[in-house]
Amino acid sequence: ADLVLGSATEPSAIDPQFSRTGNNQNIAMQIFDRLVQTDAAINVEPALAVSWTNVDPLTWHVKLREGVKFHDGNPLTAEDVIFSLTRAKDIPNSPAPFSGNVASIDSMKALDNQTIEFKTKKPTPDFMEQIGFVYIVEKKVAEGASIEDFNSGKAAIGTGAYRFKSWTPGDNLVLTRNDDFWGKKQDFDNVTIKFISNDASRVAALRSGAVDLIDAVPPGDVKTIEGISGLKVFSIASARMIYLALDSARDKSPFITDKDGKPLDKNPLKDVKVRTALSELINRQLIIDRILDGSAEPAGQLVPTGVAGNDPSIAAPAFNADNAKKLLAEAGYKDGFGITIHTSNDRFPGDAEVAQALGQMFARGGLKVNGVVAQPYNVYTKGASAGEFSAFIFSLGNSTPTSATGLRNLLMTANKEAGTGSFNRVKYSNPAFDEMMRTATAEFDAKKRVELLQKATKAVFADVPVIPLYWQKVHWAGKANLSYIANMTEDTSATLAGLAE
Amino acid sequence: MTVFVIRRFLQSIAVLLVTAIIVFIGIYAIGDPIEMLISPDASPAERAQVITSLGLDKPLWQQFLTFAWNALHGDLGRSFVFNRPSISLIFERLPATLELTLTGLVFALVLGIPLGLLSGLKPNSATDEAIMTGSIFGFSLPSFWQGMMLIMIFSVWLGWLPSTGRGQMGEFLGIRSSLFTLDGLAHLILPAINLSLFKLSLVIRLTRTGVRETLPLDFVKFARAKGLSEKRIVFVHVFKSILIPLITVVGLELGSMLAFAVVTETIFAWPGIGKLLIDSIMRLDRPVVVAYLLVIVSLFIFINFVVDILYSLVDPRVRLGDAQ
Amino acid sequence: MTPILEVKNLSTHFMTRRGVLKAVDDVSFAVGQREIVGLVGESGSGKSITGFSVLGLVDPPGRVVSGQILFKGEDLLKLSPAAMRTIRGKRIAMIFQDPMMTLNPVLSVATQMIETVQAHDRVSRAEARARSRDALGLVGIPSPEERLDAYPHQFSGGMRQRVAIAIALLHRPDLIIADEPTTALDVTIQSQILFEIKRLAAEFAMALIWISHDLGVVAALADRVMVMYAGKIVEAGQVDGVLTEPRHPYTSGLLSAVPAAVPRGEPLRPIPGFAPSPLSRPSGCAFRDRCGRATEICATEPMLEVAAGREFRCFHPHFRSAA
Amino acid sequence: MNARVSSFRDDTLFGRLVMGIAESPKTVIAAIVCIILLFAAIVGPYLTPQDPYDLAVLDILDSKLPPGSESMDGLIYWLGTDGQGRDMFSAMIYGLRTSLGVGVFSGVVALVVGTVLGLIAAYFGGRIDALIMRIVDLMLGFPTILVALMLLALLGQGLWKVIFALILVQWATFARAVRSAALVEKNKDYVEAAVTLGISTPRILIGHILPNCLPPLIVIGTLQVAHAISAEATLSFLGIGLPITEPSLGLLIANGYQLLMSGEYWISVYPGLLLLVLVFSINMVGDRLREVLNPRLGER
Amino acid sequence: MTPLVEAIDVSRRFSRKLDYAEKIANLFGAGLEEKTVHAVDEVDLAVHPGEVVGLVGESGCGKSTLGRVMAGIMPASGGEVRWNGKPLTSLEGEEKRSMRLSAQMIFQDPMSTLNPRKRVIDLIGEAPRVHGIVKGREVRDYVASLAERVGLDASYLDRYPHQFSGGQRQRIGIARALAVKPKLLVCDESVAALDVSIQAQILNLFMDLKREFGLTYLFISHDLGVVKHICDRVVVMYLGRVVESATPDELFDDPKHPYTQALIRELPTVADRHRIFTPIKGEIPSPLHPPPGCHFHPRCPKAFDRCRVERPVLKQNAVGHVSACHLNDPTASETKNVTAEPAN
Ligand SMILES: Nc1ncnc2c1ncn2[C@@H]1O[C@H](COP(=O)(O)OP(=O)(O)OP(=O)(O)O)[C@@H](O)[C@H]1O
Ligand SMILES: Nc1ncnc2c1ncn2[C@@H]1O[C@H](COP(=O)(O)OP(=O)(O)OP(=O)(O)O)[C@@H](O)[C@H]1O
Ligand SMILES: [Mg+2]
Ligand SMILES: [Mg+2]
Repeated sequence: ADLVLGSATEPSAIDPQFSRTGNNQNIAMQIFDRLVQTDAAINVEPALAVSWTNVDPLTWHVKLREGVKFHDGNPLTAEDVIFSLTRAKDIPNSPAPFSGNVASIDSMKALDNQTIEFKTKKPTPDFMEQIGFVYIVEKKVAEGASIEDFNSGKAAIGTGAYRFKSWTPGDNLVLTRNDDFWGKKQDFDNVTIKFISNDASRVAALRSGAVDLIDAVPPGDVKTIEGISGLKVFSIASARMIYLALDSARDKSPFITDKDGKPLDKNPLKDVKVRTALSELINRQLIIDRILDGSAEPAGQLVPTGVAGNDPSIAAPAFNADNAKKLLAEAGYKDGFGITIHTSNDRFPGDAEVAQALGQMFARGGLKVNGVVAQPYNVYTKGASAGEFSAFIFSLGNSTPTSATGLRNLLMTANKEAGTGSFNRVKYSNPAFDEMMRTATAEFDAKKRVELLQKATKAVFADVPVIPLYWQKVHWAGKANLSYIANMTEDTSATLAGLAE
Repeated sequence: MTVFVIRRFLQSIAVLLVTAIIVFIGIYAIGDPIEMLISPDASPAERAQVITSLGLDKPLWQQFLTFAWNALHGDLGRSFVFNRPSISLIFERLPATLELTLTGLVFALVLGIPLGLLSGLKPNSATDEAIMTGSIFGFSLPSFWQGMMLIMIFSVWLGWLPSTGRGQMGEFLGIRSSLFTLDGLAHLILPAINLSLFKLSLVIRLTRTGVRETLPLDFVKFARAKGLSEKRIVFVHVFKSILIPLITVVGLELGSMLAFAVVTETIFAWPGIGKLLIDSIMRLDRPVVVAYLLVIVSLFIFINFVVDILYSLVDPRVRLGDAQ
Repeated sequence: MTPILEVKNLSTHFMTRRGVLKAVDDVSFAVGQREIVGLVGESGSGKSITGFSVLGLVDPPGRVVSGQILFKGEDLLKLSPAAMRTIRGKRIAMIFQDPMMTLNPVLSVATQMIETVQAHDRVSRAEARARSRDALGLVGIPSPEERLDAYPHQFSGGMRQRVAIAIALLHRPDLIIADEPTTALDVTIQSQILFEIKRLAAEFAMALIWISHDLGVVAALADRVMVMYAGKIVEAGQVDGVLTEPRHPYTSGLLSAVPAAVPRGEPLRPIPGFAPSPLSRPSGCAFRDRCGRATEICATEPMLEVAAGREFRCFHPHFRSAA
Repeated sequence: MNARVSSFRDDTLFGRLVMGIAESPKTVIAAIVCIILLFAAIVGPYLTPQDPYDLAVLDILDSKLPPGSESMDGLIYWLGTDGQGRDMFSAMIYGLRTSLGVGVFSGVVALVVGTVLGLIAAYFGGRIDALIMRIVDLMLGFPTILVALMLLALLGQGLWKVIFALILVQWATFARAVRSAALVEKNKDYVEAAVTLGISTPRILIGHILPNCLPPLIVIGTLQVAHAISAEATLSFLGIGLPITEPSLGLLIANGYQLLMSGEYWISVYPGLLLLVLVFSINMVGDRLREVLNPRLGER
Repeated sequence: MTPLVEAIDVSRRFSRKLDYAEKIANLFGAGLEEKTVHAVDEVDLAVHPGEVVGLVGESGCGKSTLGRVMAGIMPASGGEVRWNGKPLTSLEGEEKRSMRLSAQMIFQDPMSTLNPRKRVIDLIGEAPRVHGIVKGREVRDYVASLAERVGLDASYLDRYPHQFSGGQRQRIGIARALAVKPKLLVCDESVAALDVSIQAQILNLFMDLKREFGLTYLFISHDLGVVKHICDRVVVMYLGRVVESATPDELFDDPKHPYTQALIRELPTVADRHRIFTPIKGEIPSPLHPPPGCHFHPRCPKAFDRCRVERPVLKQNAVGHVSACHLNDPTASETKNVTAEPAN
């Protein structure tokens, strides 16, 4: 059988190490493999590596899978892996390099054809989660190959479930089944991935039968598609948290005014009571039902249930207008204050609508909403990063097996040298939390690490560093005779599709 | 001649220079490419690495000078996103857009001129009313809406025509194009219609107006007095007189169709430069945007150059160098 | 002699917003074979419109409202458009008054001539071109072969006029309606054209309606002359008669207005007063306000009097004794 | 004599226009529709049951209600509500205001600017022509989206910025169209006659040449108004147009069009119809004006 | 006395420059060349205040062009035009504007010089209004009175040009020129399209204006009868050059140049009925390739060898009578009988 897949995104290159962004990885994961991979709930599974052991805090032994062959028939060797991991950090002009993934490697040595010994610069408990996600290319082929060689297919030789056949940028990518694949045999002989970025067009393409399966189904269309016989929707709540960031660190905030719209020289958002109040003014379920057509789960922390680091004891804050008003009054803002909500409008489904709904809810809660400003992401991020906004909506997708990376990037104090807080746009700083995170990430024992992360999560969200809104649900839709593994990492890949029994 | 070409050429260089400067400043003003490129969980170190490797750490003027110097040597830079020469990205996709645009334009002309003539020759008749009313639909609704309707009607409900992508390509005289296969043509129809509806209305209306304005002129009467057939009067005497506005508009519209095929290409997932452009703008892929604009502006300059030549061919009174 | 063109009671009116403008009002005349008829008269009296009416080329809002136009016995007003087309340019040709506006500015002279040839005769382009060139030569355009490819605006007014004449001559029609064709020409060229026209008219048995203000030209060229005033023909007859012994006071007024009628430098003697506005013409003789001989009776419509080859509409005509 | 003169006093240009429109019944209807819509746009805020721009009066509980539904507080939504619970009728009247403002204003300003520059380019030729036309080349090459985005980034969001962006991208079209027509006209003898009479160049350009360039200009102009309205819609659709809390007709259409297929037709269809009617009547009137302005055609 | 306007050695060439397309064609060897028409070729002509100078000549010989150049509408390509003794090119500002208004032209082709989208009231009234000759409210009366003078009914003022007959249009042109109260009127075939009565009326008007306001005329016409009647001096042009100039009496009684002689011979009059025309034989030369020597020689019955090579200069034959013909050159007169070709 053949599969025609309509995808919202398209890759910028076939070289799997060129860019770490999702659109490239979606393609790479079908042609290439990594040492480890994740399942639908982002749990680590062995892939090209079958086992790994931590000999001492600085030494790791990784055992490769036997009998794995590249598409050109050559067997996978330790040399290929070492080459790939070396290559990962010096891809010229890579916009999103894998260099962070291999940054902790001090040295690599092939113990035999199937075993590699790694030395790290410092103890790295999540070492496998770092190097494990780098795609492995064949040394003989990739050495000296240019990006064009990959794009044309000459160097696009991997160990993955599908072989690369052709790529017409902007139009489609064609794959054929790799019959020598080490893993589960794929159901499809040929796979064509059509790039259809417009949501409505993608849905129309499915409905007209031009494609068999589509990704990123707009929430508003889910019901309609479900109602069409012969079509089916595959959904999952992803690990992407949508949140409202609050400018809580500065003494004055640009878009905070008094009731009359005059700038306020105090910043109410510094007060945790105010932040809690804002959070409680939001009726998350209502937003989910009305704006997102049910396509989300209310969130009260970074990662959803099922992802390591989630603390089941933290519930999504309940809508409680009375308490919120009380809190506001306690903080000295009985009559509220003026606020402007900023948002992107092309980043994730419903971003602008959600912002408006938040505006409505704040207004009902007694705040003066001076405006809801929606901008395209490219303009928006600049303002957001530059601290030009007071309250703004962002999302953070967690694609790693634990919440550690997300917490580190989003909530730890911004510090270039330490590499923490790289997306901490509001410059939130909580030394106690930082310390808890440091201990957690240094912990080798997996179970303990998760517990420490939960503790840190609990501590930090009590301070409302950002207001978590919901975890977005993602949907795929396809013909009824297909199956698809909906996954939290939002991957679209033919390897996840199959013929339904 | 040489003087003229040199003059135009120098002017064009100036225009292109200004274009490049505007884009540089514009993109700089819009946002930071790094934010758009970097993966969501990148570390500060990775970030710094990317900034240096793309040369974004240098001051803007320095980036511009580097660009200008390379441009002089025929290198318009490499795409941030694709890491490929931006010019080759553009030329790779230009054929698809050209194919779409030219088909749309031909469609607009082949249908628009006869309809315009028909309605201009029989003003206020039922035919005229029908054509004029119909043509209003061509431009009163935004084209993304029209495009969606076309897809809904012809692909989803009727199932007659494919709605996405470019279809199979055939080769003819060494040119690869989807015009040469049935499947390719089928894929082309809807987007071409979508793209041409506005121009179609414009052509109809301009033609009609031209006819209405020209018919009462004395030379038409004289042509009648010579016993010319109505056909010749309409197709030679009247038609040639209305060519100037038509040529202008066709020139303008050819360019703007090329430049603004964005919406159509997005909706119909047509792998052309419009789509590339909007993606590049949205991702702030400056080298591609600059190269694209340089190409399109050059194209406009060229089209306008051709249009100027056509003026003097069509109307001998234009550009008559009368003083010595 | 059977007339080649016979116009009976022709009226052409313009339905303007401000009322009906009777540009041609109950006009009857006939043109015999090979006959050259001069048509003179007040500017704005309807001479051109009469010509257009014959060819069925009156622009809206104008319309031939009544009458008959018999060309070789056939009523042109009843012909189908297709049949009319075979007559226009081929059997009846017209030379328009305003030479700049009659040639299409965006087509070369060659195109405009060749198409005229080919509209009626199945001939090759080369032959059509040769004929066009000969016609241009006939009207005295220097180096016709070269000038053929020029565009109208590259010609002087007189040359354009000659091109228009050449186009009319292309098919050697039975009748040419020439609307002031030589006004823009100098006398030497005019002579040449008049000479050629006269020769061609004789040679190809063409009849001619020659609309002109130049009484001298009409006198020299025409066999018969008709005088129009305010939409009506007020006098008609042999040239010798009308121009020597005018019956109608308007005709005599015209004759005494020519510069030659007074000594050099003296004030000329125009007819006093104005022609009435064609929208609000008084009933009766339209000339009566300007006429020294007018009496009460002129308020009624004067009948056409026909006597000895002369026709006129006047209650008080000049006679030899009276002049 | 004077009596006769004064009896034609009604025959002014304005009189002609009014008469010309009055003579064609369908144009009368179109003109009336135009006026009604204009009126609705102007007094909109007093007509609507709801202020659709005020977030405090909206309620998402009322979102996507079909036409005729009753709101929580008893108001009937005759045309339904949009995704934010806005009364569609109110939103459309407000949106009409914005769309008309954007379309007509940007169209008219672009027309004026483009016309003046086009005339100047054609009339003076040479360097001035080259300069203006090269700027035109440049402007034509710049995609609306990029211009709008740059302005958004430089000036921030808002109605005037969108209008400004649309003016920037539209004037070049007019300039080029006018220039082409004026190139033909300027060689005509009446221009020479006017020069002889010592009439100043601006007067010749505006008073003599321009009227003869009008026919294609009116066609392009009326179309361009429609185009500006949809361009604004497209910009809003792409997220670089007007503030989302103050939707224009185009934005309403854009917001609703994805929902068309899921049966929530009213969010897109009603504003679409209104836009259609608006553009339709503007064009009817424009077409008629052009005919009336031509002395050879108007006299009927 | 300084002439009101004076042309000194004025030339006007029209070169049809090749356009791009033709130039590109030439790159492929099309061999198109630039064509130059010498519409006016080294002409000297002075017009004194209050004088009526008639300009006659063959069609296409450059009369309109000379008229335009002298009225300051068209720049000369060679030589100099002086207005009240001052070179036109040296005039600036207010002086230039007032000169511009003082020299008016009535164009040959009435329809094309009337803006088709303006009504008569505006066509005539615009210039006086913008120049402050009349005030806004009085324009209509002013225009009406002008219209009346040229014999147009005041009820026509709100009409558009295409609604007029040829003669009526011509009168609009006349009224328009008169409206700015000029000093010099260049009348290009201004009365040709008029019936004789109106023509008489207009000519009377011209003469009245001359008498009342000292108006000066350059009167271009084919109608020798009219020229003879109103002009103080007649200038005959042939193919861009002046070939003869004299008072009407002199000229009509004793034309010196063979072309003038032909003109006068061919002049039709009412008295001459059914005449046989005897056109001048010979090829009419093209202004693109003017013949060498005397331009008239190919058509001249009396041409001889010298005429084919040497350009005759204007020589005085009598007081105020000049002509450019080798026959009138005393040195050549002996040879003339010898070499004169048999008249054909
Ligand atoms: N299109 C028109 N609309 C209204 N009236 C018109 C139109 N064309 C001509 N007329 C009027 O019809 C009358 C006759 O015009 P016509 O052109 O026949 O005059 P004419 O005798 O040829 O005059 P001339 O010798 O000046 O050319 C004039 O009063 C003129 O104003
Ligand atoms: N704009 C122009 N471009 C090229 N040639 C021109 C132009 N205007 C006039 N000519 C040429 O210049 C010559 C003189 O033209 P002009 O109009 O002055 O003649 P004219 O004496 O007025 O003739 P007519 O009596 O026929 O009006 C002609 O050969 C004409 O072809
Ligand atoms: Mg006439
Ligand atoms: Mg002339």
